[in-house]
Amino acid sequence: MTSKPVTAQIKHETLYPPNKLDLVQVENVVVQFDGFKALDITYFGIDRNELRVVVGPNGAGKTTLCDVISGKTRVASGRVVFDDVDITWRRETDIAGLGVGRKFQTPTVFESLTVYENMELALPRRWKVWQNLWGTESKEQREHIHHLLERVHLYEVRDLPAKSLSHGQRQWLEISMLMVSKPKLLLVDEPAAGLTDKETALTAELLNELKGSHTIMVIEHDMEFVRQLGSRVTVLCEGKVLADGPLDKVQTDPKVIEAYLGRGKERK
Amino acid sequence: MPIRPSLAVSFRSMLFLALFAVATVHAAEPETAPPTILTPSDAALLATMAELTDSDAAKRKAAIATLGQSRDGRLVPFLTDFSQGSVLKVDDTLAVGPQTREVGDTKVIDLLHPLTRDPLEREGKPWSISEEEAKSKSFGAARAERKTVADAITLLKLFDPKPEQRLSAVKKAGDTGGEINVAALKTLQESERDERVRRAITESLAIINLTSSEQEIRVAAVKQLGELVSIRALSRIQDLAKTLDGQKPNDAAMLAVCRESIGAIERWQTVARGIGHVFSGISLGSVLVLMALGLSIVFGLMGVINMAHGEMLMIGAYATFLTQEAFKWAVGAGVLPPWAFEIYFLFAIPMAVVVAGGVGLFLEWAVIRHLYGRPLETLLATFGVSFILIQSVRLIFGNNRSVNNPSWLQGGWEIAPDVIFPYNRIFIIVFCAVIVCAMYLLITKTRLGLLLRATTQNRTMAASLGVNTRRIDGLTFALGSGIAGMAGCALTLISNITPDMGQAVIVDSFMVVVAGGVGKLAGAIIAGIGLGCFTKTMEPWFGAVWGQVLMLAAVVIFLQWRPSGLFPAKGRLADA
Amino acid sequence: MTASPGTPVPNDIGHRTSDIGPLSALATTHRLATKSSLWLAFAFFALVIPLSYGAGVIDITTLNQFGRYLCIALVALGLDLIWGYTGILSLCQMMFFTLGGYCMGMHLAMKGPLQGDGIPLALYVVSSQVSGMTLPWFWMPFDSVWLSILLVFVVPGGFAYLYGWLAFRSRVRGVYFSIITQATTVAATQVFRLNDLQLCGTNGLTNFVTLFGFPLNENSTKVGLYLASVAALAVGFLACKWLVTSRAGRVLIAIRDSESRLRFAGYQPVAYKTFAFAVAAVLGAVGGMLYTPQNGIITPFKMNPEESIYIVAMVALGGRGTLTGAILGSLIFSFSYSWLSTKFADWWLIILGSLFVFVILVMPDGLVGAWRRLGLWLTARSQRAPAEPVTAKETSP
Amino acid sequence: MSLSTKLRTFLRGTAAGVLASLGSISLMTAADTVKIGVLHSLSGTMAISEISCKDGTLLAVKEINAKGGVLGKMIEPVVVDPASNWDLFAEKAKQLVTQDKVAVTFGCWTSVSRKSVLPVYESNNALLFYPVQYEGEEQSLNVFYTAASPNQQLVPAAEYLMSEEGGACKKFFLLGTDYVFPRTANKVLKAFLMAKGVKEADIMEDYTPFGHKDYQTIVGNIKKFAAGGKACVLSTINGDSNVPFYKEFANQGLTAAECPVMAFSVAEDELRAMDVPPLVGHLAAWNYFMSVDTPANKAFAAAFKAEYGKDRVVSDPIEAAYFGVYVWKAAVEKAKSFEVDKVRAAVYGLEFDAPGGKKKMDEKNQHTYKPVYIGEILKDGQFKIVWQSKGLVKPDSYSSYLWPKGDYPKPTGGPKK
Repeated sequence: MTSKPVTAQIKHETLYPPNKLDLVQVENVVVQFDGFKALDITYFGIDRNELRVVVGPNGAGKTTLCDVISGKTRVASGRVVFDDVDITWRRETDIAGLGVGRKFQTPTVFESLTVYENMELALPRRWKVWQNLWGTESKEQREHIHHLLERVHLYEVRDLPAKSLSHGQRQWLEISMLMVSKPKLLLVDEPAAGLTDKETALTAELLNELKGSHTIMVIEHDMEFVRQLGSRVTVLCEGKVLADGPLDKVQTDPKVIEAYLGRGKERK
Repeated sequence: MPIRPSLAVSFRSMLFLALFAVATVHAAEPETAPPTILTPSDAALLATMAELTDSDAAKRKAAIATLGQSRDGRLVPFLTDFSQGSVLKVDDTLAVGPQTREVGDTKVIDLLHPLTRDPLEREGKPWSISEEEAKSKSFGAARAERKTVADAITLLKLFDPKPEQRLSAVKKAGDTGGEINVAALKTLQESERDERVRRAITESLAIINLTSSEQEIRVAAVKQLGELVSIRALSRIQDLAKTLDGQKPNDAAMLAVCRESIGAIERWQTVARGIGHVFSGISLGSVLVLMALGLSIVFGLMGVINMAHGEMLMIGAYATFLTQEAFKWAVGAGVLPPWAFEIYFLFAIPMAVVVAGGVGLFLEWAVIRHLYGRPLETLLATFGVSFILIQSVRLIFGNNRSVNNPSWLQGGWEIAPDVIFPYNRIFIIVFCAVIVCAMYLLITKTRLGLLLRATTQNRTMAASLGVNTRRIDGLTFALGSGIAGMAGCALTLISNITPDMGQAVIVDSFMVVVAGGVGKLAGAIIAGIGLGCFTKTMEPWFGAVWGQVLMLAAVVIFLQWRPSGLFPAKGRLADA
Repeated sequence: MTASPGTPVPNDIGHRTSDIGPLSALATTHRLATKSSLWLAFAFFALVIPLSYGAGVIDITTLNQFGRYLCIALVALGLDLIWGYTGILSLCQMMFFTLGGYCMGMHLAMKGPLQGDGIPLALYVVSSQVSGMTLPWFWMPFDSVWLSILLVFVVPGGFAYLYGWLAFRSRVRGVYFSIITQATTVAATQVFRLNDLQLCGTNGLTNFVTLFGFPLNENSTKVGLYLASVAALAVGFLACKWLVTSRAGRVLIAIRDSESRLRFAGYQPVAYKTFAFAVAAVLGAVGGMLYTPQNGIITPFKMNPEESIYIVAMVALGGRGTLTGAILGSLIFSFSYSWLSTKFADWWLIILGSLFVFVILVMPDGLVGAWRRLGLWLTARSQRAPAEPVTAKETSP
Repeated sequence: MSLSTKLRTFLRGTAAGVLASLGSISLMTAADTVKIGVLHSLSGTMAISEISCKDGTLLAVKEINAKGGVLGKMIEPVVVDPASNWDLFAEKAKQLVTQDKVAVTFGCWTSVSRKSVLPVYESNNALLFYPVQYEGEEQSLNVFYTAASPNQQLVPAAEYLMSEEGGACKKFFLLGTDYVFPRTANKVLKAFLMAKGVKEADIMEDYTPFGHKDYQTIVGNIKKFAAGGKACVLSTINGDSNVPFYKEFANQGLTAAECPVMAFSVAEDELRAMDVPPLVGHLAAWNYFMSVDTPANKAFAAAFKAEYGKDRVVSDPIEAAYFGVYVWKAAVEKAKSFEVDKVRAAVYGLEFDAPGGKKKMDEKNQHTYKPVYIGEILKDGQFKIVWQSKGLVKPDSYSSYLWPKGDYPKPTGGPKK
């Protein structure tokens, strides 16, 4: 995986200029796994209250980008800024504390806890041990949780342990947990994976509701779903930003077509 | 079928191991057969020997001295027997009886000629007497005479054909002093060719000269000892310096010479001890590595914490014991020649592997395979298994069992003045190295190794490619247990065997696995040797307990820096 | 049993009661027993045992034995908190127990017979010094009983806090943590066995005479200590119950389920784990504190690694993740340990080992789990339709 | 072969055990038997030593029962396993005393175990016979100590090494396992040696933890210490650790001739488990050796072998465990009662024949008058007696070297007030 010619990088830059006002700024970030460059980004940023979709073929570095922002993976070089704070070397807990919420690619919920308890744990700003020994959530919070659960059809099963949920229900539960925690930035990794069309539509609806009032980064490669979200798209390929813009424009970009189809050609 | 090629490899490595060990025996056994024909002078010797039974102490003493002067090496075993009180006098015939044989329910002793050590005959048949009778007919040196006998033996050994014997005799002669020894040492000095012995002679003579009445000789001796960095002489020179210091008009020149020599010797002593500590560390580390290898592979592959791993070591040790008993019986019954007992250990190694591996295989089948993916529970279940194994062995074998080291593993090799590496520890280090190499080859070069690595890295994928992962698990567990069995076999060289011997090493082995990183050969080796050396270097300063505490603290601190050990698992495996 | 689940049963009330009545009654009994078990158990230990001692049914030895086993149950309770709930298997709980026991034991020894310059007999006997020995400084605070009790909390709790923080901070997890804690307890045993430490070496602390001025060999004191143990266990149980039902308790369970996920939700698992570890240590230490005067001796051998593993076996036997299970398991284990080693002196280790393997293989959720499953089965059998709870799948759109 | 014998004995023993336990439930009635407790660890770390003691006790019981028992009653031993766990010792002792109501208990090995059960025996005024040499500094009216006190083992051994016959040693390396017996033993030895004019610089003390297996460093130190000659080691190393110690000692080139090791915890039974050649020529001090040449002793050894297998041997603690039962029997018959206070009174001053010769219980201090032997290890794992005391040595419960003023504490325990 050698790097592309320098000219290509300059092109990207002009295509996608750094913006100091962006909520998230990923600058000159390189991530390496055993010498393999999983991520090599000159600049990537998301504006406040923007819904951004990141697409790309398998192994393009989408999840790695998510990992870098949420602090799961350490960069080899470069800088990550969130809300004007340099979070490059912060721990994941601190980053979450600053307001970065995340949904994982494979839905990860707390299996032995009930649906309601899962939501309860996601309530924001009560992370210290001593804060959790006493008291319960407020009435508004409870109602908010109930409302969200109803919205995703989980209200009926709120007292069942999460391990009895189906895949789609877990996806929703995790998205709901993300929503109840009121983060400044939502990192949503493949929310539609493994869902039926009907379920996918509901997920898109949920995200669209948040659009405009929240900063959201969605990773997806289901193009139909991306279309439903109808927002700006960044294409990653082999760890680099390949294209950026509205879906229609991106889809017709020859580089993108090359990346999606060309790789197939190479293999043959 | 993945098993065939791998078995072939392990057999090959076994063969290699056996060859290596045979070579060691060969090197350590240059003994020549004693002459069997009696010469006229032997008759005189026998007459003197007979005087040892005299009731007159003075006469006995004279006889001992005469024998000592005889320079006849055959007298060494005889005098040793005499010193230990196991010379027999049956019907006015002197004899020795080193071997006890079981005939039915009684023990009998075959009588041997005291000088030639050939079997004695009576009425055309080998002459033997019961053990009871032997006890009443035996005699030996009074404890007060022991010293005289020891001196005589020293004197005899000075002219022994084996340089090792001469070397120790030369040292003893130097410690004892006396005109006879000086004369003998000087005679030997002229003919001696072995460099180490020559050095020891010079050293011994110088030590004797320290007590000389002439000033010049003393000064020269001190100087010489300083040049020789003689640790043996250190306390003597220190004493000398102390007395000199105490005298009012002290001999400043002499004192300076003494101090210089003391300084030189002490510097060497520090170096020698340093080497000693590193050696001890490596030998301790070797046992840890052997234990950790099996643990680490099993954990890496199956995520199983085998608390009964120590018991596999114990089973290996008991297998060694059983092999020894079998050889003892076979030699006693005349099925095997007596020298065969010396090599029982070589047969014990495969025995240990097979028995411990077999138990491991059974354990895997009966318990472990039901618990995959639940490491903490395997820990508990195998702990229960270790109870069962310990108590079963205790009920079957009783508590106390001993393994006799083969004679070629006794004693030590003096690689530099006063730096002795005991043979048993050298053997363990080499043994460990051989097994590590064999393991490396097994894992990297054989099909079993390939399957093993594949299953470790991605079980589901391996299974979907048609690898019988269950079988790989079983084989790996057996392999790990077999290595522990070998460790047990090696441990019998250092220590005795008890049902709970495994408990003593298991915790340290776990530490090695933790520090080295799970499932990593190199990690286990480096961590094992490293922890061994660390403990052994700390021990002289802080004592054994604090040494161990420091080791633990070091590991905990190390984990702060590298939470998954020296060689952590990488990539997706690491997320858990 | 005619009505097997799945087969349609006519909606005939008479038929139902006549056929399923006994089962239904059993199910009800089961439910009642489950509900009232805590009260019954408390009444048994707090009233029945002392009263039957008063009536002469059991002797003071048995009462004392119960008292000591209740102290061990406290340790099991602590382990359940960190293992059952938080998923951290600690193999050094008995070390904290022994530390607590030593704090109390040192006080008791100071109040026992003294030799020379105010040196407790237990220490004097094992000391290497022939004469001119003075009391080591660290013995001084233990002259006061209140200070000693305070130290029971502070020393083990503080040590556990520091230790846990160091270990969890560097993300030493799972099996690694278990191994490290086991090595720690081995090292601690070795250190406490050292004579030079002036903690009485292998002999441990003995020659106890009075506590709070009450003579320890008197039966009334023993009853008092027994009641104190019951109270301590009850308080410990309630405290644990409160902890695990609070939000913090749910965080602990969340740590067990997926620690890394929790981190992305903004929680510091290190803080929670350290907290739980320290609480467990303090519970153990309190157990040790009450155990020592009832036992009359405390030695470093209580820190032996297998002692801590016994505690793990107790929790596994009772059912991890349930507080009642921990207590039940520890009592059953303690009694069978004592009984087996008398009845089958040669074979008991084999029986015990087999029990370990059996529990792990056959009853992964322990006795309480088995009891619960029995309840579910009874309910399912006794109701018309199989009483499967409303499952998630049914409600999904 | 010895192993098959062992297996056979094992099976026979198991069968007998099962039968016995069945029998004890159904057949035995309390009227014609008297229960005694046997309190030795049968599992755990101390099992190695203690099982043999249990065997010694049970042999005596069997012999006594074969001859008609005590006061017409058969002895019914209650064997329990405290599993090398000191708490369990106390618990089992309580059980023996209060539930089984045994007339007397034989048991314990380590000082810790004895100290754990002491409160039980004292508060219930029960009797314990303790068969192992120990550090002294204790005198409970509820315990009879049938093995050596320090002055019956340590001091004669040191005297012997200082004598011309013993090698006229000038430098002493006191090496022990780190627990109370070696500590106190070395305290006594040090006081004794210094009283005899040995310089402090010529005495070295070192301790290793329980179960220590790696003696490379310590043997290195001994070698340095002994380099000048006339040195010896006084070893109170316990149990398992002896094997690696002696092996290392021999392998690093030290011999019994230049630096003898005088052991206080190595007896025939321990030698059975050792690779003996490295030990030959070293010494041990005890109050009994299997090689004591009397018909009574031969008969004892033969009976023991007949009972437990021909590869078994007897040693000092086994003898003490064995004759303890006879002492109790003699006292019971003298007192014509099983009552503890009467039996205790009868024990004082009792003279009796033990396998190792005539012995006597002290009139006051609960200990036993014993002869002292010094033996040299032979290659068959037996001892050759190289020195023996003239007559019996009076036991000290408290060492006169540690209590020069003689102001010992009063004995503890005794009859209930």
